[in-house]
Amino acid sequence: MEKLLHVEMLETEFTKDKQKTKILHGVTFHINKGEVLGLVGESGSGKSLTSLSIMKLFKGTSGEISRGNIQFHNQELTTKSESEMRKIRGKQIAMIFQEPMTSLNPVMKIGEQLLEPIRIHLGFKEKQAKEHAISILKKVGIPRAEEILNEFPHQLSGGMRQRIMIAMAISCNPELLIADEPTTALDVTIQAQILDLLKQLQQKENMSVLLITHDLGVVAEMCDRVVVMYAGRVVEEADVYDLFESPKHPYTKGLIGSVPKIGQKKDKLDSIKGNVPDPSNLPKGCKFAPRCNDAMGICFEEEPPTMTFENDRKCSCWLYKEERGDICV
Amino acid sequence: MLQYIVKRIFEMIPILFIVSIVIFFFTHLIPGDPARLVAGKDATFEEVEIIRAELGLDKPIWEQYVTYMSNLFQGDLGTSLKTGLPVMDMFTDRFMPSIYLTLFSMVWALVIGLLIGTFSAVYKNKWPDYLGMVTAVSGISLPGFWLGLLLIQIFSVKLGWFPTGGIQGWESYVLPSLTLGAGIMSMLARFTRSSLLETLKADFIRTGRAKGLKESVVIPKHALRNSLIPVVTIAGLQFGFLLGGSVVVETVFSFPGMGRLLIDSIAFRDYPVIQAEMLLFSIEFILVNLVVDILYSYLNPKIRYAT
Amino acid sequence: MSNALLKVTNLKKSFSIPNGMFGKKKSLKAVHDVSFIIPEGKTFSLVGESGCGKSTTGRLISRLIQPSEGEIWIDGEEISQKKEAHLKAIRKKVQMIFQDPYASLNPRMKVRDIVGEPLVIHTNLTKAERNKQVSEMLEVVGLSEYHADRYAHEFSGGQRQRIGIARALIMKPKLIIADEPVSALDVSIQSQILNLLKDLQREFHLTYLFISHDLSVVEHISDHIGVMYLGTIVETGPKEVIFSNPQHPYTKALLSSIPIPDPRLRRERIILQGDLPSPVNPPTGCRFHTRCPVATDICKVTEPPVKPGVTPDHFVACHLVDY
Amino acid sequence: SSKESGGKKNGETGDQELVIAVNENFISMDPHNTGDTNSNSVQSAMLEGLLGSDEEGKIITQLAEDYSVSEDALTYSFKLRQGVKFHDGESFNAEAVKANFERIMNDDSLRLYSRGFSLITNIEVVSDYEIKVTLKEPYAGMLTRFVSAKILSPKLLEAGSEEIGKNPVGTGPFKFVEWVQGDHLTVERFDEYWDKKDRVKKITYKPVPENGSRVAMLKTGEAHVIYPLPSQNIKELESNKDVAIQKIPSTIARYVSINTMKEPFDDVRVRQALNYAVDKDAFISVVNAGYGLPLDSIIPSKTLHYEKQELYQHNIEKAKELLKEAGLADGFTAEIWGNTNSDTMKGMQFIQQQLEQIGVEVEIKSMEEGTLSDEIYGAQTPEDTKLQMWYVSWSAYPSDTTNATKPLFYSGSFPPGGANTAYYKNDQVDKWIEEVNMTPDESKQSAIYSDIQSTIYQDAPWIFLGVDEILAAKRANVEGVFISPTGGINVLDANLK
Amino acid sequence: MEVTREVNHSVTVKPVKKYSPLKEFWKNWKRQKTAFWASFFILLLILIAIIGPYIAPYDPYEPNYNEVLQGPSKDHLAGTDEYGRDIFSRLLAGTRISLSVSFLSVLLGAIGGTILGLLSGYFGGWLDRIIMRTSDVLFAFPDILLAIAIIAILGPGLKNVVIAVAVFSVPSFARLVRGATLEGKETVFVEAAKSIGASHSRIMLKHIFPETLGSLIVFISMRIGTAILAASSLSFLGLGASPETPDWGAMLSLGRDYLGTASHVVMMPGIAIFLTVLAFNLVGDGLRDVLDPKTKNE
Ligand SMILES: Nc1ncnc2c1ncn2[C@@H]1O[C@H](COP(=O)(O)OP(=O)(O)OP(=O)(O)O)[C@@H](O)[C@H]1O
Ligand SMILES: Nc1ncnc2c1ncn2[C@@H]1O[C@H](COP(=O)(O)OP(=O)(O)OP(=O)(O)O)[C@@H](O)[C@H]1O
Ligand SMILES: [Mg+2]
Ligand SMILES: [Mg+2]
Repeated sequence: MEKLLHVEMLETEFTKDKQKTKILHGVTFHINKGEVLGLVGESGSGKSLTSLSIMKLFKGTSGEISRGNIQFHNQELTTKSESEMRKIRGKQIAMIFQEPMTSLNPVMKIGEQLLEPIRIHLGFKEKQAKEHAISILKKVGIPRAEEILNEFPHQLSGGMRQRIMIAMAISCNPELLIADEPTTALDVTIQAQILDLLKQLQQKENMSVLLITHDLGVVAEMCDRVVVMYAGRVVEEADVYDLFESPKHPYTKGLIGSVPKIGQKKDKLDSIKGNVPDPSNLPKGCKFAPRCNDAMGICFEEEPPTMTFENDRKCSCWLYKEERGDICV
Repeated sequence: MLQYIVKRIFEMIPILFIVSIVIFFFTHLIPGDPARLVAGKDATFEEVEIIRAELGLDKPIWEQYVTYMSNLFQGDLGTSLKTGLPVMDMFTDRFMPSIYLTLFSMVWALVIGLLIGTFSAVYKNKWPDYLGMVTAVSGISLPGFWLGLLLIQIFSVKLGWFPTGGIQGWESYVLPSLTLGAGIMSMLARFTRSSLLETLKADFIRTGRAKGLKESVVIPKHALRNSLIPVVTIAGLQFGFLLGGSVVVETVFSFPGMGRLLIDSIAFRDYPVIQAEMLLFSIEFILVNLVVDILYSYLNPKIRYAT
Repeated sequence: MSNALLKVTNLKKSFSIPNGMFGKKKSLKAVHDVSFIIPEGKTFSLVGESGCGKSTTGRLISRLIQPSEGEIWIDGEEISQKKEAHLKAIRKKVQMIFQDPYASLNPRMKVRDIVGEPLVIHTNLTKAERNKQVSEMLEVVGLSEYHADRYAHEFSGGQRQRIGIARALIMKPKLIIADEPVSALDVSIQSQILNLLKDLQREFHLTYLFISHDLSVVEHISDHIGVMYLGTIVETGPKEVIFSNPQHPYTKALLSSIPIPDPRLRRERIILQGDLPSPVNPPTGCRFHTRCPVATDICKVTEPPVKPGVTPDHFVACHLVDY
Repeated sequence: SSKESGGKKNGETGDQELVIAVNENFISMDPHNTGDTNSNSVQSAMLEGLLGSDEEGKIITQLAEDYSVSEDALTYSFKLRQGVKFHDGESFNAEAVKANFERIMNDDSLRLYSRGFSLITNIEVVSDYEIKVTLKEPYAGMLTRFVSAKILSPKLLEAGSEEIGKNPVGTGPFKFVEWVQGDHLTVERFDEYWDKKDRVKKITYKPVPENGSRVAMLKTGEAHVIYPLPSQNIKELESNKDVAIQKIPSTIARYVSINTMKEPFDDVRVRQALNYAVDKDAFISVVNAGYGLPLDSIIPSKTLHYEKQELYQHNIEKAKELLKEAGLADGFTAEIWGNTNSDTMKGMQFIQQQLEQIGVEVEIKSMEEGTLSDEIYGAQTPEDTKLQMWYVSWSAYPSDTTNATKPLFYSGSFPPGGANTAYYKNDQVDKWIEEVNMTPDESKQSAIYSDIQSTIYQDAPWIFLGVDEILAAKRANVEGVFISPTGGINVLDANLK
Repeated sequence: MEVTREVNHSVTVKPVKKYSPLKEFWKNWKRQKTAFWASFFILLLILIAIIGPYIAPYDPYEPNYNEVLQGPSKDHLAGTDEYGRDIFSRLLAGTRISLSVSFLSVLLGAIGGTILGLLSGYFGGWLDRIIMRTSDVLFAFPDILLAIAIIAILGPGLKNVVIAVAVFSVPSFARLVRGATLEGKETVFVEAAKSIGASHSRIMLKHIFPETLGSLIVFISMRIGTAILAASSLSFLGLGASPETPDWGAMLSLGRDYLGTASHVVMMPGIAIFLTVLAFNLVGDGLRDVLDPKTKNE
C-alpha cells in the first residue's frame, strides 16, 4: 500500500517563560492512501498537537517542531516555508475541527468563507467558484445550497455547520483530510449523520482521513487502523480489528474496558486508576507505569521501546519484551 | 430596521421626559440667584426683585416647571437670562462647531486607535506593540488641558502651523481635536488590541489559516471585523466623554462650543440655557447610542438576523 | 409503584426569551408535560439530545427554577410552587451534582469550605465538628483530609467531581440529581466516577435522578429510563425494556445511532434525517414527526397520547404503537 | 520671542482688519441693559451717547455739542450735533434721543432704568437739535449715565429688545457686521461717520478666556490687541519689539471687605491691625506681578474727588500691638471668601500668608461666583450673614464717585440691598453721602468727599490693598486704540500701519 | 476552547506542592515587567504620601518673595512658583492630597457602585431597571459636567471634589459589577450554592462578589488615574482645591499662566500627574492580565 503521509520521530514543544516543554516525544506513524487512521487517547495526550504539527499551524502559539520528519508524498513538510505550507494547507491537506460553532467566522457569510479556498487554490473566478461551491454543498447533503451561501453561520444548526466545514475542507479535493474530533460536539443522531457522510465521501473520493477522537465507538465504527497515544507518545498501533480484539498495551486495555457497553451486564466497569500526568512533570520510565496494574520494576526506570509484531502491529510496553518482535528505535 | 429605529426614537420620549424633569429640578437646586447675577454687583434690592419678576423667577417652582414644559412642547427652549437672547440663537453658532469638533476627534481617534491596536496585536510583545501601547497609555494619562496648552506652545507659538483658537477654517479644528481625541484614541487602541488578541485565539482564525489564507487576509478580513464589535460599543460610550471633555478643550482653545457655553451658563445660573443644553446632550447621547446599536447590529449578523 | 421518593406530574416550563434586538419576546417551551416516578433507592435516567430539556427538568425538581405548571412530590411533599423561604428543608433532602466539575466549584474557596458549606447553612455545628464531617466525607468519595486545604483548580477533573459528590452527600440527602456528571470526563475517569456513584447508592441508600445523553452510560447505571425529545418524554420504562424492546421510533433511532466500540458490530443504522427542531417553534402533532422515518398523517396533527407499553411500568407516546 | 512665521500666516486677513482679543464673552449688544465691560467696549465702537469719556475717563461731549446743568441740579440741557446719520440711514435728532430715553424710562427691567433714568420726570424736545431732561430729585451720577445711554436708531427701537440685543444700529464710527456667538463679533468702518479720519476697515472682537491663549494669539499676530494682558507675561513681551504694552491705572479697587458687625472685627483696632499687617507693595508685586498702586483711599486715584490718605504702612509690630490692645494678642482664626478666579485665589493666599504673621489664621473658602453671591446676598439682615472677610474688587466710572461710595459704605446698602458687605455703618458718613448726592456744585462735593474718605479710611472697614493697573498689549503697528481706566477699549481712531 | 482549558487544569495537579493564591499572584506579577515597576512607583508614591511633608526640603506653604519663579536648580530641584515656594516640596506634600482625593473618591464610587451593581444584577426585575435607568441618565451627562453641576451645588473644595468624582464613578462601577454579577449569577457554582440552600446574601457576598473582585480591582486602579485627571480638570476650571493647597491639579491649573514664561511651574506638576496616572494605568493593565483567567496563563 502506498504511504501518503509518514510522520517520524516527531517532537513538538512549547516555550513558556523561556522554558521549553516538549509535548510530543518521537511520534511515529503513517497513513496509507485511501485509509482512515484513527488517533485515540485521553485529553491532553497530544492528538490535536500532532495534527497541528502536520499542518504547521503554530501561528499565535509558541509551538515549534524541534525534531523529526513529516513526509507527505515524499515532500518533507518540516523544512517548508510558511508560504509553501500555505499552498499545501486547504489544497492537499485539509482540516476540520471539533467545534463547528466556533470554527466558522460568525460575521462572514457562508459563501464568502467557502469560496476563499476555492479561489486561492483552484484559481476559479467568481461564477465558476460559486458553481463549484454549490456542487460541493450538494455533495455534503446540504439542501437549499444557493440560499445557504448567503446565510451566516449562526443561522445554521450544529450539524449543518459541520457539513459546511466538511464542504470547505473537501472543496479542493485534498488527498488527506484531518478531522479533529469532528463529532464530539454533536448529538448522537447528528453524529451518526456526519460519520456516515464522512465515510461515504472518503470512499467515493478515495481520500485518506486522519480521524482524531477519544470515542472508541467512533474508532470502531470508522477506522481501518488505529494509533493510540498517551502523554505525547504513540503507545500502540494496530489494525482496528486486532486492537479491539486483543489490545496489547495495558493503557489500550484500560480504555476499552472503561467504556460501558450496551448489553454488557457488568456491575462495575474497569477503570484506570489515577490521572493523566502533567507534560512538564512526567514520571520516569514508562509514562503510564504509575497508573498501570501490570507495571514492573523496569517500567519505572526506563521508557519501553516500540516493538513491532505480526500484522504490522506496534506497541511500546515492557510486558512484551520477551515476546517475539523486533525492537525498533 | 426602519421600524426598529422609529420604535427606538419613540422610546426616547419617556426617557427624555424624565431627563427633563431631573434636569429642571437639578438646575434649580444649584445655589445661586440668577436675578442677582443678572442685576450685577451694584444692583439694589429693588432692582433685583424687579428682574426676578421679569424673569419669572418669583413664581413657585412647580409653576415655573409647568411653563418650562409647556414651552418645551411648543419647541420653545426659552430665553437666556443672561443675554436676553433666545436660547436657540445662542446655540446656532455653537452647535455645529461642537459637533464637528466631536466628530473630528472621534474619527481620527477611531482610525489611529484601530491602526495602533491592530499593529500592537499583530506584533504582540514586539517593538510595534510596545511603541503602540506606550503611546496609548500616555494618551490616557495626560491631563487634557495640559496637552492642549503644550500643543499651542509647540504648534501655534513656536511653529506657527495652526491657529491658537477660534474657528476660522479646518486648521482651527486640528489642535482641539488632537487634544480631545487623544484619550479616546488610546482607549480604542487598547480595546482593539485586546479584542483582536482575543479574536486571534478563536477557532475560526485557525480555520482560516488551515485553508491556506495569508496573514494579510486573515487579520483584516477575519479577525478585525469580529474585534470591532466591542470596540464600537466602547466608542459609543466614549462619546459622552467627548461631550464633557470638550468643556476643557474649548476653554483652552477659546473654541466657541457648547461646553464652554454650559460652564458659563452654570456660572451665571442661566437656567434656560443649562436646561436646554443638558437636554441636548442627553438627546445626542441617546442618539449616538442608537447609532451604535445599529452599527453593532450591522457588524454582528447574529443580531441583525435574529427572528 | 410503592415508596415513590419523587413523583413528577405534568411538569411544564417555558422561558421567555428575547427575540434578537429587533423583536418581541418569545416563549420557549423547554419542558412540556413531563411525568415520571422514582422509587426510593432506585436510579431513574433521563436521556435525550442536547436541548431537549433534561437539565431544565432537573433544575425544576431541585427548584432552582419555578415550574410553569405541574406537580413535584418529594418524599410526600408537594414543592412545585413553594416560595424560596420554605424550600430550605427540601434543599437538605435534594442535592445536585453538576456536569462541569470545573465550573461547579467556586475557584476561590478551599475544598474544606466547599464541602462544608451545606453544614454552615443548615446546621449550627462548630468549625471543628464541621471539619470532622468534611474529612469523613472526603474519605468516602476517595479523597483524603490531606486535600481539604487546597483550591478546587488544583485537582483533576475526576477529583473535582468527587469533591462535588462529597458536597452533595454531606447533608445525607435522599435524592441526588446528577446532571451529566461524567460527560466532561475522559473515559478512564468516567468509569471511576460511575463506579463510585454506584457504590454510594448502595451504601447510603440514595435515589438518583441521572441525566445523560450517553445511552451506554445510562444503561450501565439506571433502573428506569425516560427518553426525552424536545421537552417531552416519548418513552419511559425499565432499562431492560428500553434497551431490548424499544417501542418509540425515536428510541430505536437513538439506540441505533450509538457507535459501538467493536468493529465487528458495524451495522446498518437508522440515520435520522434533519436536525432537532427549535423548542421555540415545536412541530405540531407528534413533536418527532418531522424526523420520524415512519410518520403518518395523524402524527402531523395530533399529539400522541401516553400509552401503556410492554410491561406495566413501560409507557410510550406514539400513535403507531399499540398494546 | 515671537515667531514671525506665525504672524504672517495668521495675519492673512490683511492689514485692514484689526483683531482684538478680550477675556470674556460679550453678553448683549443692548447698550441700555449692559453690565459688563467687554460688551460695553464693543458697543462703543458702534454706538455713541450724548456724552462720552476721554482716555482719562473725564466726561466729554459726543453726540451733544454742548450741555449744561441747572442750578438745582434737576435739569440737563443738550445741544445736539447736526448732520449725524445712523448706520441704517436714519437721521439723528432730538426725537431720536427722546425715543431712546423713553425706552429706558418705561422698561424697569433695563439696567439703566434704575440707574438714574427712573428719576426722569420730563423730556422736552426744544427744537430738532435741542433737548431738555428734568429729574425729580438731584442725582450726582446722572452725567455718567448719559455716557452709558447710547443712542440707537429709532427704527431699531421699534424692532424690539430682542433685535437690539443682537443687531445694534447707532451712529458710531463702525457698524455692526456679524456676531458669531462665542467666537467673534465683527464691525466695519462706517464711511458716513461725522468725524472723518483714517480708520481701519474692520474690527473683530474675540473672546479668549484662557490667558495663555490670548498671549499666544498676540505673539502669532492672530490678535492685534489683547486685553487684559496677564501680568506674568509682561517681562516676556517687553523684549518683543513687535509688541507694545499699555499700563493704565484703573478705577478697579482691590480690597478685603471686613464684616464690621462680627466679632472680633467690630473692633476698629483689629481692622486697622489687619491693614497694618499687609504689605501692599508685596501684594502688588506678588498678586499683580508688580503692576498696580496701593489703594491709598477708599476710591482709586482716577476717580473724581479722590484724595490721598495716609497709607497703613506695613508694620507688623504695630499690628500686633493693636491686636494686643484689642485683647487678641494670640491672634484668632477667620475665614476669607472669594471667587474661584485664579487671581482671586492668588490674592487670598497672599492675605493668608500676611495675616499669619500676626497670628491671624485665615481659612480660604473660594466659592464659585453664583454660590458666593448667594452666600453674600442671601443674608437678609446683618445678623444673618456668615460673611467675615471677602476678597473682592469694585469698579465705577471715574466720573461717578457716587457709585464708588454709596453702594459700599452707606448703611442703606447692606446686602441684599447693596454691596456694603462690610456692614459699615457710620451715621456721620451716612449723612454726608446723602448730602453730597444732593449737591450739584463740584467743589462742594469735593469737600464732602474729602471728609468721607478720611473718616472711612480711618475706620478701616476694608483691608485696603491696591488699585489695578490695567494691562493691555498691542502689536506695534496698531494706532488709536486705548484702554480706559474702567477697562473699556476705545477704538474711535483705530488704525493699522 | 473548553477542551484546552480542561487540559490545562487537569494536568496542573501537583498534589505535593501546596498552592497559595498570593504566591501565585506574586509569581505572575513579577512577569508583568512594566506593571511590576509601575507598582513600585506607586508604592513609592504612597510612601511619599505618608512621609512626604516630613522630608520636604522647604515648607510647601512658606512664600519667599526673593526667589520667585526660579527655574530648577540645586537648591530648588523643581524650581519655585510665583510665591517663591519650592515646587519640589509642594509636589511632595501634594502627593498625599492628590492620592487621597483620588483613592477616596474612587473607593466611595466603587463601594456605591458595587452595592448597586450587585443588587441590580442579582435581583434583576424592577430594581435592576430603576438602578440601570438612573445610571443611564447619569451616563447621559458627561462626567465633567456632572461633576461641575455637583460642585455647583456643594461648592468647590477638595471634599466636594471627592464627592463629585465619586458620584460620577458610581454608574460605571454599577455597570461593571452588574455585568460581572450577571455572569457570576449564571455560573454553575452559584447554582450549586443555591441548590444547597444558601441565602441570597450569602450567595452575593461569598460567591458572586469575589468573582467581581478581579475586574473591580483592575477598574479601580484604572479609575484612580481618571480621578486624578478629573480632579485636576476641576481645579483647572476653578472648582477644585483651595489655592494654597499643594494639590497637583491646583498647582497645574494655577501655574498654567506661566507656561510661556516659567514653564517649569506647569511642567513639574504636569509630569507628576502624568507619571502617576501612567503608573496606575500600567498597574491596571498588569492586574487585568494577571487576574483575568483568560490571559493569566500567557
Ligand atoms: N498553545 C499551547 N501552549 C502550550 N501548551 C499547549 C498548547 N496547546 C496544547 N498544549 C499542550 O499540549 C498538550 C497536548 O494538547 P492536545 O491539544 O494535543 O491534546 P489532545 O490530545 O488533542 O486533547 P483533547 O482530547 O483534549 O483535545 C497538552 O498538555 C496541552 O497542555
Ligand atoms: N434560563 C433559560 N432561559 C431560556 N431558555 C432556556 C433556559 N434554560 C434552558 N433553556 C432552553 O431550554 C431548552 C432545554 O434546555 P436544557 O438545558 O434543559 O436542555 P438539555 O436537555 O439539558 O440539553 P444539554 O444536553 O445541552 O444539556 C434549550 O433549548 C435551552 O436553550
Ligand atoms: Mg484535541
Ligand atoms: Mg443539560
